[in-house]
Amino acid sequence: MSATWQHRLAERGVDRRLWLLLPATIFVLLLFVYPFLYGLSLSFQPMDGGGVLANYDKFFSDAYQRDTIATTLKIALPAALLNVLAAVPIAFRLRGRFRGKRLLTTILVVPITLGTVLTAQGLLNYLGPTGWFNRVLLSLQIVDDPIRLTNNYWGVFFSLVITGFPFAFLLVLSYLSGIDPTLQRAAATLGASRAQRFRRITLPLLAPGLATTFLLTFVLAFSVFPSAVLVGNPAGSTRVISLAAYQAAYEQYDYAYASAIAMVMGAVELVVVAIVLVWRSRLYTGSTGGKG
Amino acid sequence: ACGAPTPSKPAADSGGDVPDKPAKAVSLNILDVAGNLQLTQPMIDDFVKQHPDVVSKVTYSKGPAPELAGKIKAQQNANRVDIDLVLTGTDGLAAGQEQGLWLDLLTKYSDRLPGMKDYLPPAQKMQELGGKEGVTVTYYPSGPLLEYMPSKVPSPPKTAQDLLAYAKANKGKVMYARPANSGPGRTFLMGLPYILGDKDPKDPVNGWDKTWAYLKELNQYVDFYPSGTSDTMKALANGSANIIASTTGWDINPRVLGTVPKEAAITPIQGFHWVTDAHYAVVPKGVSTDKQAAILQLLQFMLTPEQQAKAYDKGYFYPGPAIKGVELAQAPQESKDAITEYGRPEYDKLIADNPTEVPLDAKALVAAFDKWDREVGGSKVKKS
Amino acid sequence: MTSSTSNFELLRLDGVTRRFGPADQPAALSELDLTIERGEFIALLGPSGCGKSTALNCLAGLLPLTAGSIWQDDRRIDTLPPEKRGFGMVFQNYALFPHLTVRDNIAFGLRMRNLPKADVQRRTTEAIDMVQLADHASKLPGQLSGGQQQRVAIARATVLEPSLVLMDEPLSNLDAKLRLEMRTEIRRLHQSLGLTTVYVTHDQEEALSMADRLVVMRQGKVQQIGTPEQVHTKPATWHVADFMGYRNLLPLKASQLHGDQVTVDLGGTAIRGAAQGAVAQDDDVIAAVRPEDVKIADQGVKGLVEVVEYQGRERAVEVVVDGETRLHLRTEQRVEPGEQVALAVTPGRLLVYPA
Amino acid sequence: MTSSTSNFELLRLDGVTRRFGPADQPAALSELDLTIERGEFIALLGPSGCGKSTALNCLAGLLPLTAGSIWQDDRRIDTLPPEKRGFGMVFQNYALFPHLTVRDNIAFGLRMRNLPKADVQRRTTEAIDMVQLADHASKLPGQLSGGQQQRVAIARATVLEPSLVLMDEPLSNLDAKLRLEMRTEIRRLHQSLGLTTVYVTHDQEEALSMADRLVVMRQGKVQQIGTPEQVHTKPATWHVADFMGYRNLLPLKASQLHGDQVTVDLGGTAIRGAAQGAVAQDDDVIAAVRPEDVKIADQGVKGLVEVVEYQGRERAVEVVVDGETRLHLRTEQRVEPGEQVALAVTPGRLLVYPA
Amino acid sequence: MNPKVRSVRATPLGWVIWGAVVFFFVNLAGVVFSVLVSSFGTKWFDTWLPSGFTTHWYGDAWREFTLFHVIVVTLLVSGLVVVLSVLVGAPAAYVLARKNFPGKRLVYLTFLLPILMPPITYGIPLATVLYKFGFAGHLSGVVLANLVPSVPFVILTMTPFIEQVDPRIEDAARMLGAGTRSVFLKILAPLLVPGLLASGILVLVRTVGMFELTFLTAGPDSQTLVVALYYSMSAAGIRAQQSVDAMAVMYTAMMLVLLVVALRFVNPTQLVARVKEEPSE
Ligand SMILES: Nc1ncnc2c1ncn2[C@@H]1O[C@H](COP(=O)(O)OP(=O)(O)OP(=O)(O)O)[C@@H](O)[C@H]1O
Ligand SMILES: Nc1ncnc2c1ncn2[C@@H]1O[C@H](COP(=O)(O)OP(=O)(O)OP(=O)(O)O)[C@@H](O)[C@H]1O
Ligand SMILES: NCCCCNCCCN
Ligand SMILES: [Mg+2]
Ligand SMILES: [Mg+2]
Repeated sequence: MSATWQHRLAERGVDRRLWLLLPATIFVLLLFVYPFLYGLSLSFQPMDGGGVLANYDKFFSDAYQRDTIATTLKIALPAALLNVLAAVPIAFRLRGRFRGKRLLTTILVVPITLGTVLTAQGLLNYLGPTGWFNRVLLSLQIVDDPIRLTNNYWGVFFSLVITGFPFAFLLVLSYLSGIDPTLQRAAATLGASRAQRFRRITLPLLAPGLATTFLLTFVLAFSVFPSAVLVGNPAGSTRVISLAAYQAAYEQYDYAYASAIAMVMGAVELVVVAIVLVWRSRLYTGSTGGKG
Repeated sequence: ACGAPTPSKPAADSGGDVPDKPAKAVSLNILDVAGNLQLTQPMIDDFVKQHPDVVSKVTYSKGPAPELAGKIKAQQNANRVDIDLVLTGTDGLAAGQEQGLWLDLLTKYSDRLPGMKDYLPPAQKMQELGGKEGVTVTYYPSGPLLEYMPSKVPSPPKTAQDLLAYAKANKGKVMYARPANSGPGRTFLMGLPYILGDKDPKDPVNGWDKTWAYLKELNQYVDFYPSGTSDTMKALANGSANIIASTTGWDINPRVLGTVPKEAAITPIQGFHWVTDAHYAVVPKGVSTDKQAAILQLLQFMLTPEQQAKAYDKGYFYPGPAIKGVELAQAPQESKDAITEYGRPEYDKLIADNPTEVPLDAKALVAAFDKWDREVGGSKVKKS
Repeated sequence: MTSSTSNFELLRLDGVTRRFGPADQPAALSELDLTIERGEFIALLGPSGCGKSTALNCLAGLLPLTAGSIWQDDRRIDTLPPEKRGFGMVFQNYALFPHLTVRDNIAFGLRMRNLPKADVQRRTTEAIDMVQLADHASKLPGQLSGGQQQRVAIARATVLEPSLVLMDEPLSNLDAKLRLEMRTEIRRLHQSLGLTTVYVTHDQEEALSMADRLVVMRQGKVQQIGTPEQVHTKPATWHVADFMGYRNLLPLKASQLHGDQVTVDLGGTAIRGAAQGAVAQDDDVIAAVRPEDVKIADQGVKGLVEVVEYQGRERAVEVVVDGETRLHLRTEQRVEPGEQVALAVTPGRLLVYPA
Repeated sequence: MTSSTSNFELLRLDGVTRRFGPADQPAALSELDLTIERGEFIALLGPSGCGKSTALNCLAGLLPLTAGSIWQDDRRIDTLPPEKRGFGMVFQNYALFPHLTVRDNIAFGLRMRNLPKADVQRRTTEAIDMVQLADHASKLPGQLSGGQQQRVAIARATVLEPSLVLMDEPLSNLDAKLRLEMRTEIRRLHQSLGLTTVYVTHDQEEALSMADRLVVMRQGKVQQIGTPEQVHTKPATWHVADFMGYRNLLPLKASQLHGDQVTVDLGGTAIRGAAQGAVAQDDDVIAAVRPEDVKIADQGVKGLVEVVEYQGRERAVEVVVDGETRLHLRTEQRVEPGEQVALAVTPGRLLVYPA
Repeated sequence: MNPKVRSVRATPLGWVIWGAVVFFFVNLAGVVFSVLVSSFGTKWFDTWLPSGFTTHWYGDAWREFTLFHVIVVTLLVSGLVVVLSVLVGAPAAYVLARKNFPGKRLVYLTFLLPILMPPITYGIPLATVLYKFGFAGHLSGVVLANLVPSVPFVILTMTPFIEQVDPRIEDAARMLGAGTRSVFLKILAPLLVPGLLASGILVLVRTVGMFELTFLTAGPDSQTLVVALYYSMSAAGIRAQQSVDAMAVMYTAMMLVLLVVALRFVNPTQLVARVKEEPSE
């Protein structure tokens, strides 16, 4: 009878707690899925006529547009990786208790408040040819001519690191706090060195959090737009895919084409995300003892 | 007509006859996407003060131009237009026109705007670009001009070839911003066909052979193209650039503001035509007839000489007024002081002596940007 | 690396102290002096919260000392990090790695020592068999029962054959039969590998049967260190007696003394006991005797049976003497609550402590 | 809310089954049928991993059943969520709230019931005193010793006086003395509040002394349900006997039968035992006897002492008979390894099971 | 409580890491200060410092954009978005963390998409929907639009945090009579403080910085600071560099205040397991 059913379902995970999904699901369905499907269908209705896939065809057959994918990945992947990889050892060192920990943490998180514009302006001012950085190098006679660090790849990269690192750090630090330190101690008594403890115990337990952190920083970096324009070289080496979409939408007013580019963008991200999620799903996810 | 998200259907209540005067004082939401309020807000405030029976209150908001069309579109699709008047440059105007966002005010009601008869001739030409929807409120001849530091460039280039030679001799010291993001950048782009004597200055794809060849050559001596005019101004100021593209407004106003040293000088390029620019007022479809009535009154008010004199500002859109016979003397004191100090007497002569041309229409301009992006700006990728 | 640092002849704890709170509060572990010889099996014993786990953690290097020092022969080791000490530890709460299977948990330490794969495999399998978890070897800790988890913890620590093994209540979640088996197994490992073991337990019987020496603690302080027999038959204080199963602790008065024999009066009957410590006539004393040493007899101390609890073969009986003193005893006789009985104490089994 | 749903006369488990793996593997808990009367004290007993915790979790509503049903009088409750059943539970791993102090942990359930502040305060304090944690009331669980944590778990569950209390090895980390005290305390609560208790333990003595009925399990299946006396003296199978402390399980041959008396041959000596189940002449049987029921006598089965373990007053002795059969016994006599002894079995205490 | 409060350990790797951190921060300070100095400078050409100092860029921007109002709106919008996205997102994250159910992947993908897709794709139709139902043009519309990427963001960041909490603790609470609501409020919330804080702060940052969706759905009274900032930066026309700098500084200052307030209430490193913190490392 029905109770048996209930047990069957409960064993598969279907029980009343699923209702908790409802608000978020309704919300996303109402406010995202419809507009999104609209955008999707729009991408199949090319402004200048042509087949359903004309916009996609246009994008992929045009090297100038197609190359934006590689350009973007070349900026976003290293930046996201660096942010996460740098956040991990630093956060790891900030566990436990020591004097000034709170201050240090706060300082590390504060750059999150900078915002794209201040970062861009600051990079242009500071790293620009007559900025303090080059001035110092020049006066120390390390270089003879100012080095170009803005309006190129590096400008965008730095901007992504400045805005992305604190983000990654905050998440990683918090995820780290959920891992029971007793496990570290157990590993120590089994002869694991610091490095081994980190690699064998902390890292696997942190992996789900790292995956999420990487995804979010990657997505942020992948859709880099203002900084690509402001501190990059938007006509050239930092012509990222969101810029292509932006130009289609707001310079050529071809929303259909812009939608198509944005869909491509989402698809590329989805591929990266899928890879990361597959990796993640193969690792342990579950209680790490820290909060129980 | 495939805009986003759907071709707009005219909103319900804006189609009927517009009364002379609103039934009761209306409040207006004005959106500025061109930096035009810097020039016109004092005029509008004045109008509200003088005609409380027509406009009870004005709310200003500001935004970047590109996203404008989308916003209006969304409102119109939902039948809830809450922007009553948009102040825009040619870009926003054209985007809206293409999407059918704006009300055709002039076909029926041009008689309520007698001030439009007094437009300066080039302003009149700009008005024609505005079609039946946009009303020119401010005008300036713009450029192209070259701005340089006399201390660094004792003998500035006089011709396009001089400029090329200078750039070649001083790598990275000549700069203009990406045209799609920069007024002076696009003025420089649109001005070159006249200077170089191209076949069809209105056809960037097929008629600009000399221009593209010139730009590609110049490109060899350019390090990068900043994403905005401000960056070129900054480069000029701090010495990382010696010569940059400019316009009248971009020459005077930044020196007033202190972003560029006062000593900076300008030079025209031999044989140049002014590629003019203007700001327009447009009304989105869906605005009530009462509000339209008020807006018509407001616009007419703005086109009177006393009000137009305010457009001198601090050289922001130099000279600024769109109608004839508006003298600097009529402008507010601040304005006069700034222009006396930072203005350039030679402008009067340059304006009088050189022909004026309207800018490219939106479609051609987009094509020009695209070509520039691909062939000039984009070619940098392979080089470095 | 680890094995080299950890061979020793003597391990000496010198005034080892650990506080968690401010200095004016009692320390969790206070001035523990203890010398452990190589190959010894030491049990730490004492009531819950007395500092056993703290002592173990200090020894393992998991808790820094507040004061004192630890020496391995002539090397001071209390500043070494745990992984450099090369001791093995079974944690009270197991501390299993939640992301590793039973097998990988157990193999962890071996892998850390970079042993050849085949060795790791073999020794891990042996350890799994020892703790009878062959059927569960590829489960994650979260899929194990409590006792199974505990066994993984034991296997994980002992598979390394460390020269010193620290075990914190390693058998608390096992049933009697398995516990007996594991006891034997642990003793066997201890002896055959020549390990030194420090073993925390709350179970006197376990401690008595396994250890060479017992350390009885109370409120962070050592009460007595001695062989099982010493601690069992001659508890140093009535607290130790209490803890060692002298369930009858009777506040009485010493009436007569002969040498170290004291006579106390219980319910009108004089009983003889052995004085433990300085007892003078008419002193308040505490007389301690185990329930097993109180018998129902034909005559003796009179009392009223109040509670009878069945405990397998025997019955635990509570008898009230004099309307206030409660005596616990065990008997195989059938008695009923409300019955009147006479009690006798096995001679020589009553210990008398100064109060 | 809760109290209304949870008063009952009978609680009936009907074929309660829980699997963790695929259907072809043995279930963690298999077809448990059990009827619990209001006010009863039931102990679940069995080796590690036999399904005790699983049974408790099913009863509590924390694990959905794979099959079967649970009835409270005539109401089916196995689909009710745990918080609606109104049962109390002491978890094997304590599951204390790490962010709440001892006091707040204990007060949690009372607060959930929206009792007046003063009541919460009073009852919490009482419970803290009961588990002797007054000194630690404002510590966080992470600052407690293992045994202290366990006591918090007990107090937290019992302070609510729920009509059914489920306890999963609640005393496993306590020392003998405290364990005895807590036992008494739990029984007292059980009786004075008229609770119904289901108690999981690995400790036979605990089960025997506390429970009204025992449920002995093995590999997910019930082996025997009965009163302590029944289970203790008449284990239903040799597995139960094994588990109940019949440490000597001797694979022998039945030589003679008289009614339910069987004679078996041990080391050349014929011994009588009581047949448990169908035993025929010449059958392979398993003879079970406790170490306590094997005595060193003047004559009887001859054997060689092999191991002697000191266990307080008594010694646990292992004797080898016939060069292969091992007999465990307990004695107060001093014997030494290598000594030759004769053994006798207390009459009536040898049970003979079909093999 | 721990008598031996250690200091940051200095292993060779540690030195490298801290060295890199210090280098990063020195340069970051350069970046920030160059903007700060510029925003107070009258003119700043090819020199170490501006030729004079003034505060008028701030005053001008303050008046021109009626920044007081704009900041109030910004605070209101971001506060509401943070609270609502946590309220809606955390329960969903809970389900995703704790349960396996048919269709979980699809649900997960649905929550992932709003983060992956640039607002260009859905911004305009979303704004249309919000205008249709009368939300857009008001604060409520801005809040709703910003919730679209924020709710999934909370879900994604919170899921691993919830996975870390031992489910038996929840079981214990349920056995003590706590319903789902109490389990959330009394048990999970306190244990998830670091997670809630982290995702709350990040949602805040993203919301305050979200230009497109805000611009598309805001009315004249519901513009946020970032709209003014982007306008000042990229509107056609001339604006002094310093005035953009001043706006950027104000933007950052506001965020900083929000961050400091947030951190005052909750310490990000405050661990529930704090008493278990490694004493010796
Ligand atoms: N989540 C799970 N997944 C797979 N197997 C499980 C899971 N939980 C328990 N088991 C298995 O089910 C069996 C019964 O476990 P249970 O926890 O009920 O044992 P128990 O009788 O309480 O043992 P103990 O006395 O050791 O606590 C064990 O073999 C265990 O490994
Ligand atoms: N981190 C801590 N902060 C404060 N007090 C603590 C901390 N850890 C332990 N204590 C206290 O120190 C005392 C000794 O604890 P310890 O864990 O050594 O006891 P134990 O002898 O192992 O007890 P059990 O048999 O119950 O496990 C206890 O009273 C405990 O409350
Ligand atoms: N995330 C993208 C922000 C877009 C900002 N647009 C500014 C308009 C530039 N004209
Ligand atoms: Mg302990
Ligand atoms: Mg269990």
